Amino acid sequence: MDRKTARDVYRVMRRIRGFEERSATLFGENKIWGTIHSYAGEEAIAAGVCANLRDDDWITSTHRGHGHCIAKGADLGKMFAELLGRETGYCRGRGGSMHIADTSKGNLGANGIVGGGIPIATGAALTAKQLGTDQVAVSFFGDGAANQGTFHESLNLAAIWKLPAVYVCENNQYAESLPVKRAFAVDDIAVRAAGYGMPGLRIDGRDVRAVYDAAREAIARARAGNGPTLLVADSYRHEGHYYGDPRKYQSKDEIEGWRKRFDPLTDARAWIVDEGIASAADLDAIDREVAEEIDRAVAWADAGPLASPIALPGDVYAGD
Amino acid sequence: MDRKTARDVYRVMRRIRGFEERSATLFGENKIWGTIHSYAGEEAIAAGVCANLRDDDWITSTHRGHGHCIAKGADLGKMFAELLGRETGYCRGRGGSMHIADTSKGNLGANGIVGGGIPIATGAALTAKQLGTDQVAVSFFGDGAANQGTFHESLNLAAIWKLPAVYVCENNQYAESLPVKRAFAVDDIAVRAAGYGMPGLRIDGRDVRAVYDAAREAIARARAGNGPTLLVADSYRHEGHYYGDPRKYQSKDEIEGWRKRFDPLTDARAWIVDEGIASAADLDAIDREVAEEIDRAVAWADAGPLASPIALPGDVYAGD
Amino acid sequence: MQATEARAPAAAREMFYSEALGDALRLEMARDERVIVIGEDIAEHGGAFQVTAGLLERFGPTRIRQTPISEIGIVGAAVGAALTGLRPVVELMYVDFAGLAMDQIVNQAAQNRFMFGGQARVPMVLRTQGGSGRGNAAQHSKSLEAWFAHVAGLKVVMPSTPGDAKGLLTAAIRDDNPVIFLEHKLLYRTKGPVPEGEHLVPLGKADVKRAGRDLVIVTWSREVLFALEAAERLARDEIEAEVVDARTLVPLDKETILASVRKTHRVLVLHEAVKRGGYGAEIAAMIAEEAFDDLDAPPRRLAGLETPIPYAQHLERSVVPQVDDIVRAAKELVA
Amino acid sequence: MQATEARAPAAAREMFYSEALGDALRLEMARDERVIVIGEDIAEHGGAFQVTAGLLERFGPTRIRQTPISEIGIVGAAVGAALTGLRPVVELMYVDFAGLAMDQIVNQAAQNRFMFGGQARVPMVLRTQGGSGRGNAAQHSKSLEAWFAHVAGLKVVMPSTPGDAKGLLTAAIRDDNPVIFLEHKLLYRTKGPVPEGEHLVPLGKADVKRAGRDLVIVTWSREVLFALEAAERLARDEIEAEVVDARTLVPLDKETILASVRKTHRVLVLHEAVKRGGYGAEIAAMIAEEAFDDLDAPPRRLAGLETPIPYAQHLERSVVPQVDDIVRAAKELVA
Ligand SMILES: Cc1ncc(C[n+]2csc(CCOP(=O)(O)OP(=O)(O)O)c2C)c(N)n1
Ligand SMILES: Cc1ncc(C[n+]2csc(CCOP(=O)(O)OP(=O)(O)O)c2C)c(N)n1
Ligand SMILES: [Mg+2]
Ligand SMILES: [Mg+2]
Repeated sequence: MDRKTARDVYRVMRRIRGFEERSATLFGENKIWGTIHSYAGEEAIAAGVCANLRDDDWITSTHRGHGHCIAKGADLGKMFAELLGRETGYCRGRGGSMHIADTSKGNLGANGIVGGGIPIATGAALTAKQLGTDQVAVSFFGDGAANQGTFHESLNLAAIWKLPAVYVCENNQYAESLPVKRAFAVDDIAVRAAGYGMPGLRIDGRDVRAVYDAAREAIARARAGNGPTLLVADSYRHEGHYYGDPRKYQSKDEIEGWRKRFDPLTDARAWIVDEGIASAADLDAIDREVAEEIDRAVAWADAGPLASPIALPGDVYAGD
Repeated sequence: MDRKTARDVYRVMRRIRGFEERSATLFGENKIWGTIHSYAGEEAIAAGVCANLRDDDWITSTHRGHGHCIAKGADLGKMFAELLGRETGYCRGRGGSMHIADTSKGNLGANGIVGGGIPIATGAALTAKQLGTDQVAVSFFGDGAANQGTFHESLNLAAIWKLPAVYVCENNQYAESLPVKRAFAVDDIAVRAAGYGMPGLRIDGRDVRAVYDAAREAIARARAGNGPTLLVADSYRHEGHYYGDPRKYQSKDEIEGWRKRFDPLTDARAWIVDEGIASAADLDAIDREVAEEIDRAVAWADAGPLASPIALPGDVYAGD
Repeated sequence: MQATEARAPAAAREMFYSEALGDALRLEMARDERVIVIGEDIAEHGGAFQVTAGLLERFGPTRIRQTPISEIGIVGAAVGAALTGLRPVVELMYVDFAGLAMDQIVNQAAQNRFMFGGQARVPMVLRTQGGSGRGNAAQHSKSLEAWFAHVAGLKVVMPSTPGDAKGLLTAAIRDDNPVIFLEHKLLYRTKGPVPEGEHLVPLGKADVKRAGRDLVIVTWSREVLFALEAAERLARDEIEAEVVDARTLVPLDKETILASVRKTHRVLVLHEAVKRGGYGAEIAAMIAEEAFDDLDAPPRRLAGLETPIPYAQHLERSVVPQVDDIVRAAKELVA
Repeated sequence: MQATEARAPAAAREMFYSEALGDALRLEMARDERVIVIGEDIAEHGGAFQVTAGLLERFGPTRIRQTPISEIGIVGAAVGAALTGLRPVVELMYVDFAGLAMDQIVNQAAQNRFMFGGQARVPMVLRTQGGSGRGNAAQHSKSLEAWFAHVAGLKVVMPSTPGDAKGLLTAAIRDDNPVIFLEHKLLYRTKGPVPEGEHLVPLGKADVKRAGRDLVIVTWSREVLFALEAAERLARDEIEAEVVDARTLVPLDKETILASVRKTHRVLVLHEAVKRGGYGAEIAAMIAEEAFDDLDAPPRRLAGLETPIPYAQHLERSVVPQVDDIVRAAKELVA
């Protein structure tokens, strides 16, 4: 990873963390409706993967989608506006957190169905192959999603068709309250790749460099027409499954221990400073800029008009 | 395999072959309605596996289900009666070929949904485990079914719960017109077992001894509480996908070559005679007995009354 | 099934709808070891809506069997378990996820008995919840009873009160058929009297939740509460609405519904699900067919707009019938 | 969409329904390279019902993309492809398998546009076939239009003639929404005139297939043929039945249906699907609601019995409406 990229991914990770922290606050203030799922702790995955993508590459995301959206270049104001139910939000208040999409940046949407985005990314990769472009499609999904039928069927299709797809499994140790240890009889989810005849790689999802390098190779491979790859990134979510999760299934010790041990931002700060890519003060400056950006974004979002009434059939059907 | 078992499995295979041949004739005479799928060529798999099962063990079967049904001990008369739409058929004419079940022998039914039986066998295995019996559930399914989501989800559940289940994939080289080579990017479907943390074994589905031995071990393992196994039996279907299939996707040479090369009955005859387990004349006698049994079964079926009218709600709902 | 209708027995206790359901599960599990619960997040977490809270401690992890996210695998395993001697209760977290498991529900569970010529029973309950009102948006807010009700071989239950929830769930667990048991996410935290101990409400019996002479509102699930509220408001204008809670959509209690129609001569069929092809159409068509001459006005439907459920709170409310909408429709109907 | 209704153009050719569908696919694939066909058995074999016969040779294996058996994977891939610039036509071999893919159809394809606030289009067609009559039994004979018609975001088409099949499939492929295109297994080998070259029948237009004054039979798919046959028999008894082929269930052409009801004052809604919760309920309820005073008799439904489809031929016929049943119901209705 070059120096500029290092600073860029740090900024992306900070934007994600900041977005999640502010969302938590807004949620606590009852300004956000519904349910939101924090990506805090997993920033290195989205940031490291998307740093290798172009605007015209596609991603599909999950219920825990804010991080992917930001890493793919979304505007924070439009994201907050969506959470606040504004007409100026990405989905005009119709979608909310679990459906934020930004097709202008190739983000085909967060998805409330666990595993629901995997076939969709596969289809996007099919488009690229069919039309002979060199676009790539990346599907982000959780460890839980890796036990869905859609995972199996999609990886097989991508493998036999040699599609330009990369499957990124974010193993954050839990699917809601179910620990991975109880959901799998294998230690390494990446071994499943062999069943489809594609490369599978387990990576450290805390280390954005490791993610970046693995993703770079997988994306290059896809772009060159050499088929799909499965990446499995070990990770940990700092928060509960959703804001408000009582986390009865975790001990305080576990939570605190992991949180400290497993913070991609702390980790990135350390090596960026260590390797002289930027000073602590430089990074602090980034942090401040991001904090200001978030303030501005929230203010902009808050000033937007409420989502307009549903218009039928136009809101539902195209061209009608 | 002991000598008695050898003769028994030979008889079972002959019964299956005879049943399929007679079904073809009846179908050609327009006596059988709907669609039937011949198991000819794959007899060694059902016979070899079911020789290790007790009447109170369960199986789930497929659209190509006659062989499993017979190997699990079904009465040929009731099977023919079902194909002929008689009240005396296993399903009282309501199910037909694709739904023949014989719960008295643990056969939970043929299944018209590719992959549909896999979770059901998994559930049967769960019953055994839950009630603390030592019953085992075996799911038969095709290579095509191994690309269904149900395969993936079920194998994972069985593995994490250590269920007494055995998954038997019959790789007969095709899913309808699609050759396995185009459906998988791996040569050996059994490698998928590793992704679930269960043993996976590829076996020669022509050789009933190989099937028997592998199944014996897998079933014993399941019965002992040591969890599930995936067996993948290489095989070939002698007939088209269904009676009447124009087989445009296969060359004459391929069909004739495989058929000769791959006949579990010829194969079994050879080693049974070679090893002095039975003489050719003994086997001829079995063949004759089976032929007579089939004649009797068809005659009995044909004499049965037509299926009685649908009674509602009683035919659909229990206890109503 | 021996079911005894116990409307207001001696000992009743105020409970949340979620607790009443948990109570039914607890009692049935204690009564019959073949009853097990299978689903996501049902163990330590107690279920997404806390219905199974406490059951893990009581019955242990094999009978409260928490699963990975594998909807078709889980439902299919329940079918197999039901075929072989268990009486599984599956918790599907949101009815919206039924699309993943529909094959096992319809092609297997609903049809096995019929296809096997009567050789099998599939005594299982699929508990799930639907409906809007929590900002969960289009993939977590649907009302899909119409899908299930159209499938021969399924029974379909939608309780509106804690008491009914307990009684109907008990009856569903004891039924030898696959029962789709549809809860509503906004009912879990409603309270009501619930008979203690064994309590059965038989499947296939509607309940007149309020008597009235001017029109009948036929409805179910959360809209029952809205209808009762609307009826109070209408009463102030001297319009007396009868409210029939269908409770069980399959089998449907036509008699109770038709009796109310014959009494009031005007009917409003009300539900949250999308109107187009909703189960209200079945009820309205049935009434039009069987009580045409008793009707003084066209049978009217009030139901969800033809749109996925939007996220924002004000939008969400705008697409499914609210109390105001019911009052307005009722007034038009009796005008 | 610019659609021109071409009822009887100069150049028409007798074709099978299956060929007419193939013709539409061939023309649309030649016209627009973004149109691809995805499905099982569609290549060398030409599709389970021979609709895609010859297309592999013409367009090659990437545009006639034969898949493994992975229904949700395939349908989901089509959704992703549609979102990103292709116009996929999926062939789902039997509508009964929709239960495997329903999540992608409903939670993704139907809702994406809405959920994304209009950012996306999902121009895809899901072609499949249903219905009984070939002894394929309960897992290969269902009629499931009611499921799809209930889903906001889908369009639903069910052609009964070769000409309509071609014209409606062309319109469906050019539509920017997910269209569920439901064929009938016993229509593939029926013949009729089909306009050559480009032929569009707009979605949302019913077709009066026979004029009559005494009652109107509203129906679709294979039952249109039965209704026409019944009408001929009724005519011998001087009962003139109008037959309206709904053709598109969503959007529904209410105007044409209501016009026929206002003219004949009696209506029989007819379909093969299970009556309970069938789409006939929607149409009957709509008529009861909007044309109550025009009706001289209750709106009547004739539809499939509440049972899975049995295997044996005599049983199979006994559970879905046959010509005799229609004649009988019509006579009762006008009596
Ligand atoms: C099909 C489906 N099943 C269940 C759920 C409920 N649910 C939402 S998130 C979640 C856990 C997902 O786990 P994982 O895939 O590991 O993602 P994570 O939340 O850990 O990021 C579950 C079960 C859902 N949304 N969709
Ligand atoms: C879910 C589903 N998809 C498609 C079909 C149509 N179909 C019937 S058999 C078959 C091929 C099955 O292949 P395989 O599993 O290898 O079994 P085989 O026929 O070779 O024994 C297909 C596609 C079906 N019955 N069910
Ligand atoms: Mg996770
Ligand atoms: Mg095969």
